[in-house]
Amino acid sequence: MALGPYASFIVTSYALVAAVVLILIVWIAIDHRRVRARLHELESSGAARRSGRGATDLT
Amino acid sequence: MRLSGRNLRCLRGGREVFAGLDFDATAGKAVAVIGPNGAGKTSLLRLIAGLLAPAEGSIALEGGDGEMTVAELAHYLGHRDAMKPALTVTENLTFWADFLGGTPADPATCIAAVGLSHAAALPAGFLSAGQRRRLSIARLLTVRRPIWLLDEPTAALDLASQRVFAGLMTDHLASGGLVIAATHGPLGIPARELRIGGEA
Amino acid sequence: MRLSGRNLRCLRGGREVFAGLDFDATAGKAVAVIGPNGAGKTSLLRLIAGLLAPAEGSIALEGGDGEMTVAELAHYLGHRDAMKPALTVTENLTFWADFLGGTPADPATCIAAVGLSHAAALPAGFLSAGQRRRLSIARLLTVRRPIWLLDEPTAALDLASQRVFAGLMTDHLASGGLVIAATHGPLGIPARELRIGGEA
Amino acid sequence: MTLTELANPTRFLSLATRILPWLAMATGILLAIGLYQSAMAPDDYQQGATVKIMFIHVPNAWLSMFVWGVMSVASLGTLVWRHPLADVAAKAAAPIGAAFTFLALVTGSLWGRPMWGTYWEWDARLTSVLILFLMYLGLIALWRAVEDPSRAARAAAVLTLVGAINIPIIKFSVDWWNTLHQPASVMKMGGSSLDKSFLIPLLVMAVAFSLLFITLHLAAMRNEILRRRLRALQMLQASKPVALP
Amino acid sequence: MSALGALIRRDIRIAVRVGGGALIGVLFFLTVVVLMPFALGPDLALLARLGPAILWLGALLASLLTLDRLFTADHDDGSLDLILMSRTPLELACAAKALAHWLAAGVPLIAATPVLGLLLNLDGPATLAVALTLLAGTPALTFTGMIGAALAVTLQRGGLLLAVLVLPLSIPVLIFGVAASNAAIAGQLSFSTPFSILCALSLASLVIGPFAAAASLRHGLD
Amino acid sequence: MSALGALIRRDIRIAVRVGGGALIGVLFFLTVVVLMPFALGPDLALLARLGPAILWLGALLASLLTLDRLFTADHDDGSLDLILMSRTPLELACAAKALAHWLAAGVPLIAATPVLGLLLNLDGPATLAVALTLLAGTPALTFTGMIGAALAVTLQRGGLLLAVLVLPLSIPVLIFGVAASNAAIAGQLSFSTPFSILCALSLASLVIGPFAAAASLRHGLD
Ligand code: HEM
Ligand SMILES: Nc1ncnc2c1ncn2[C@@H]1O[C@H](COP(=O)(O)OP(=O)(O)OP(=O)(O)O)[C@@H](O)[C@H]1O
Ligand SMILES: Nc1ncnc2c1ncn2[C@@H]1O[C@H](COP(=O)(O)OP(=O)(O)OP(=O)(O)O)[C@@H](O)[C@H]1O
Ligand SMILES: [Mg+2]
Ligand SMILES: [Mg+2]
Repeated sequence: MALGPYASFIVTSYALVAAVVLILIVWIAIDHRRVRARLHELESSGAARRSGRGATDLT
Repeated sequence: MRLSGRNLRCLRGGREVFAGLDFDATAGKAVAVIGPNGAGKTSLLRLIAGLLAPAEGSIALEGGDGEMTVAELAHYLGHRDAMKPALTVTENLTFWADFLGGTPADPATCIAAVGLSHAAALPAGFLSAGQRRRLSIARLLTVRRPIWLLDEPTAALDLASQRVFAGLMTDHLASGGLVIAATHGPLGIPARELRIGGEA
Repeated sequence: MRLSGRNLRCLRGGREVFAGLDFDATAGKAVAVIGPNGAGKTSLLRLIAGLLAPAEGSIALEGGDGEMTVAELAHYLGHRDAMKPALTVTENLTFWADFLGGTPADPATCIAAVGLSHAAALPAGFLSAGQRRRLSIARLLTVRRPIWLLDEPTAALDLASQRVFAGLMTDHLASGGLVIAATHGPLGIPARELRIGGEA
Repeated sequence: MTLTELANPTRFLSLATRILPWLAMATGILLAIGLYQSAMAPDDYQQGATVKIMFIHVPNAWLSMFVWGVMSVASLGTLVWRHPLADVAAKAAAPIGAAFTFLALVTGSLWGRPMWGTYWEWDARLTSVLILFLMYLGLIALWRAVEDPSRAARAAAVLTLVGAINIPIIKFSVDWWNTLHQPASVMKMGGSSLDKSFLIPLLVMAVAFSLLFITLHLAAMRNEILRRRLRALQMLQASKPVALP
Repeated sequence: MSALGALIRRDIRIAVRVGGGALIGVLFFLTVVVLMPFALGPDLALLARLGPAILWLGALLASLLTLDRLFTADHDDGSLDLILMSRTPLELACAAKALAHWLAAGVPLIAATPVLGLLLNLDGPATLAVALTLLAGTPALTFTGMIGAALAVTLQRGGLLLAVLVLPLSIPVLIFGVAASNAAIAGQLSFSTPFSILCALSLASLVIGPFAAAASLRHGLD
Repeated sequence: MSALGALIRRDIRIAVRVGGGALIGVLFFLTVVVLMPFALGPDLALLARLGPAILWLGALLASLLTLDRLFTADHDDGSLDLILMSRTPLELACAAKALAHWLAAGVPLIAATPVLGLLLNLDGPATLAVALTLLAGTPALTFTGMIGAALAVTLQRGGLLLAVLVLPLSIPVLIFGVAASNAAIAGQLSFSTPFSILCALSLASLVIGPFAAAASLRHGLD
């Protein structure tokens, strides 16, 4: 695959897209971990939800 | 005319203020909403005035003008007086008389009714706390609205003005009006009590 | 400690509010300023607090700290509560404790004293009228100031809070403090009356 | 399962958790295929190898507009039905949409340099996309600045709907004003004018990126629902007034 | 519609009496224009060429300065509650308030352009053209800015956040305002196309602004 | 000094919470800069030449947008009464408030200049120079603007006639700020002369501002 005289532009754009998408994924994953950890914390400190189900139950 | 609410639930800032509240108010009879601070008296009045949406339950009006909502048939007297400090007493009142529409009474007589004639040409910003309250009360007189929603109406009033105001409420009730007032002190007229949130 | 005014004259907006007014207040004894709306109760308190300049006459303090002015020795509780809606109850109170200086009491205990502990982490903008008033009262407790200037302190308070507040005033007087309160209703503690502007 | 059941946050949560792995897998596979095909695509006779940028530029550009569309529908849900799930959907979409818009801008200008000889030109297409980006940032700022989520949701909904006017402007800017930018060649009346060897990879990439968006959006919505539970619990702890002695 | 008339009269009266916003707006406008020659250096031709752009920028930024308390002031003193409860449709009340604001703050800006045109070395017809485009375009600035002012109440926020939300909406107005002015001055380009787009933008915002503001106020109830 | 520290902390906290904080400041600045090419046209050389003026105008606008309620907000909710009565000298309290305002509204803008420099096609050293002039000059904008903010409390009525006198005070700051930046960018002109005048203006306003504001507040008692 020859990219011609503008290889750097092509590679940069693909790399940027990959980077930004990765950042999005990582950010969402970290966010998920953090929120669940804090919910667990609150639950173990005794603030039960009214429905009786765990607040962190996902299914 | 009869205003009633059933099973009202009120949320503010994501927190429940009250739930399962019922009330009835009929023409000619005042309702005094009482309860401790933070019980939800002001919130109830704002629900009735349509300034808050109930999370549950409903408010119904019988015998009103079919076209009009409760808000359009009501005067609301809140903590804040809706008067601009830069305008004179007369200018403020004339504005509300014109804006509220219908057939406004003469602002000068309304001002006289609450004993502010001597201050009619002063900017509203010059008034004392009680005088501002009286000016708000004068607003209730400019345009006839059958429902009066009053939030601690007698706060800051001196004893003479409290008597005058009791007279105004009595007149309003006698002419078929309806009064719902949140209050901590005595209202000055006989009223049915609506208690929110236990003993005060 | 003894605070007295002689021959005070007050002008507001170019108009004379009162003239030739004398008053005396001594430690351990409350003074209730009464009078009709617009008589000048608030104006008198602001004169004492140094927030208005008297057109005539003078105010003298005996037995105070020689260096300090009356304003610096006084707490002023006005109609406006000096709390920022965007900050929480605790943040607001902590600010005033730090800003007013001296050796501030723990904000949490002051909040508890007025029964606002459950709302300590809420923004002050979420409070009801009476709860805001209680928060202002908590400010009086953060830093000790011998002179309390109170403008209709019991407005918007429910009966239980009025009792609690009466207790706080009694404690303050017992510890050698001085209370001057403008009021239309009962203050809840024995007080000497200072009448401005005739019968109400 | 009916739509109303789906709209129940708890139901939604369990459904999302069940389908997320499958979605992620499908996205990965399709992305791999798309990338392979774009690598294999021939050079354009005019643009040379730089045409490869198209395979990422165009999907990102489409998605930048599509996400705003999703937010607009969610905003209607907020304002008309006052449904909390609509708030969640709108809030979760904004950062993802901003990322796609950013990528459309960057890949576009990286393409513009070899093609037009400049990274940036103040023409109608590019400008309206930039405005879109600014509006995404404004919305994110709004969501972050206001703690009360339902209050923020209503304000954001009004703003989103007003901003939706920008979408047709972006879409048709190339037709209304003569600009440097290409007019539509894939999505236009009377069929595509693009050669198959470019069209197929492009469409595969577009589908892959759409799946990517759906995956990320579901995951972000799930986070947001949990965050609201967290807030509700904290609020519960902070309420309950105690009467004075 | 005496209710709307009363609202407009009141708002104008307050603006005139308090001064506040409108005056600061005009002053800011002046400051922007006065600053430009210092920034650009004494190149008169360049100044004249950039004149319309500078005037438009000044007008846009000045309107931002004055708009943010359009509804917040009414909210803080309780007037907004009564306006919401009244029999006047909220959309009309919002439109009336915006109109009053434009009359009190926008018109003075337009009236000031001839003076500023002198400073920027614009000739008579050019100044007139710019004033005309401002007359056609500033309502759009007010009526889109109004959305931000209403959001300020809903969000209980002010300051820069609003500017950030509102500015992107006003960019099209700026583009076509400047384009129309430049066309009028240069003479060769077509004036009527951008000018009619400008008018269209104003008309559209006259409709969208009040609805969006009213929706925001209604849903922001609390 | 803990009283002043508390005041600064409070004001910054409110600014961050209500105004949205540094991020929004940056976003605002970005929007203003992005606005320019729409108005002035896409001529990069011209944009670079106007860059400093644009940045300075943005700074002025940002400070004006938030400054006008510096004291009015405290007056309206009664805080000002307590500040006046407190044991802290009013001049110091005023200075603390202005400092907090500058930290919350001015510093984020300065921090954002490198990003904006890129957009405006400025090179590294030039961007640094502009940031430096902003750092030296924006305190002057805040501390002169403060006088107007204090007058706004005093002159509840009768118009902001005096504010008319205050905004022009910021024009010298703008002029020397832009001149210093231009000198730094062009390289040939002398940078140090306008820059030291700018610093002098800032220092003078640091002294005059708090005294004038405090005097105005004290005499405005009512
Ligand atoms: C920063 C610069 C750019 C931006 C913001 C941008 C934005 C967009 C947008 C929003 C679309 C979708 C439009 C639609 O669906 O109708 C699009 C499509 C497209 N862009 Fe760009 N673009 C940029 C630069 C470029 C450059 C430099 C080229 C190539 C020379 C290019 C080629 C294309 C092509 C071929 C399409 C697909 C058009 C179609 O078939 O519908 N773009 N761009
Ligand atoms: N800011 C002001 N400017 C001009 N005049 C004022 C101002 N504030 C009050 N006044 C006038 O001063 C007089 C006394 O006002 P003051 O607020 O002291 O009365 P008050 O006794 O506290 O009344 P209230 O019982 O209603 O609180 C009133 O007639 C009022 O019109
Ligand atoms: N704007 C608001 N946002 C969130 N919560 C609020 C808001 N206003 C009031 N609340 C909360 O709602 C509850 C009820 O307030 P409301 O003002 O109705 O009380 P109230 O009965 O009128 O009290 P008071 O006697 O003190 O006037 C309070 O606990 C208060 O904290
Ligand atoms: Mg209440
Ligand atoms: Mg008083």
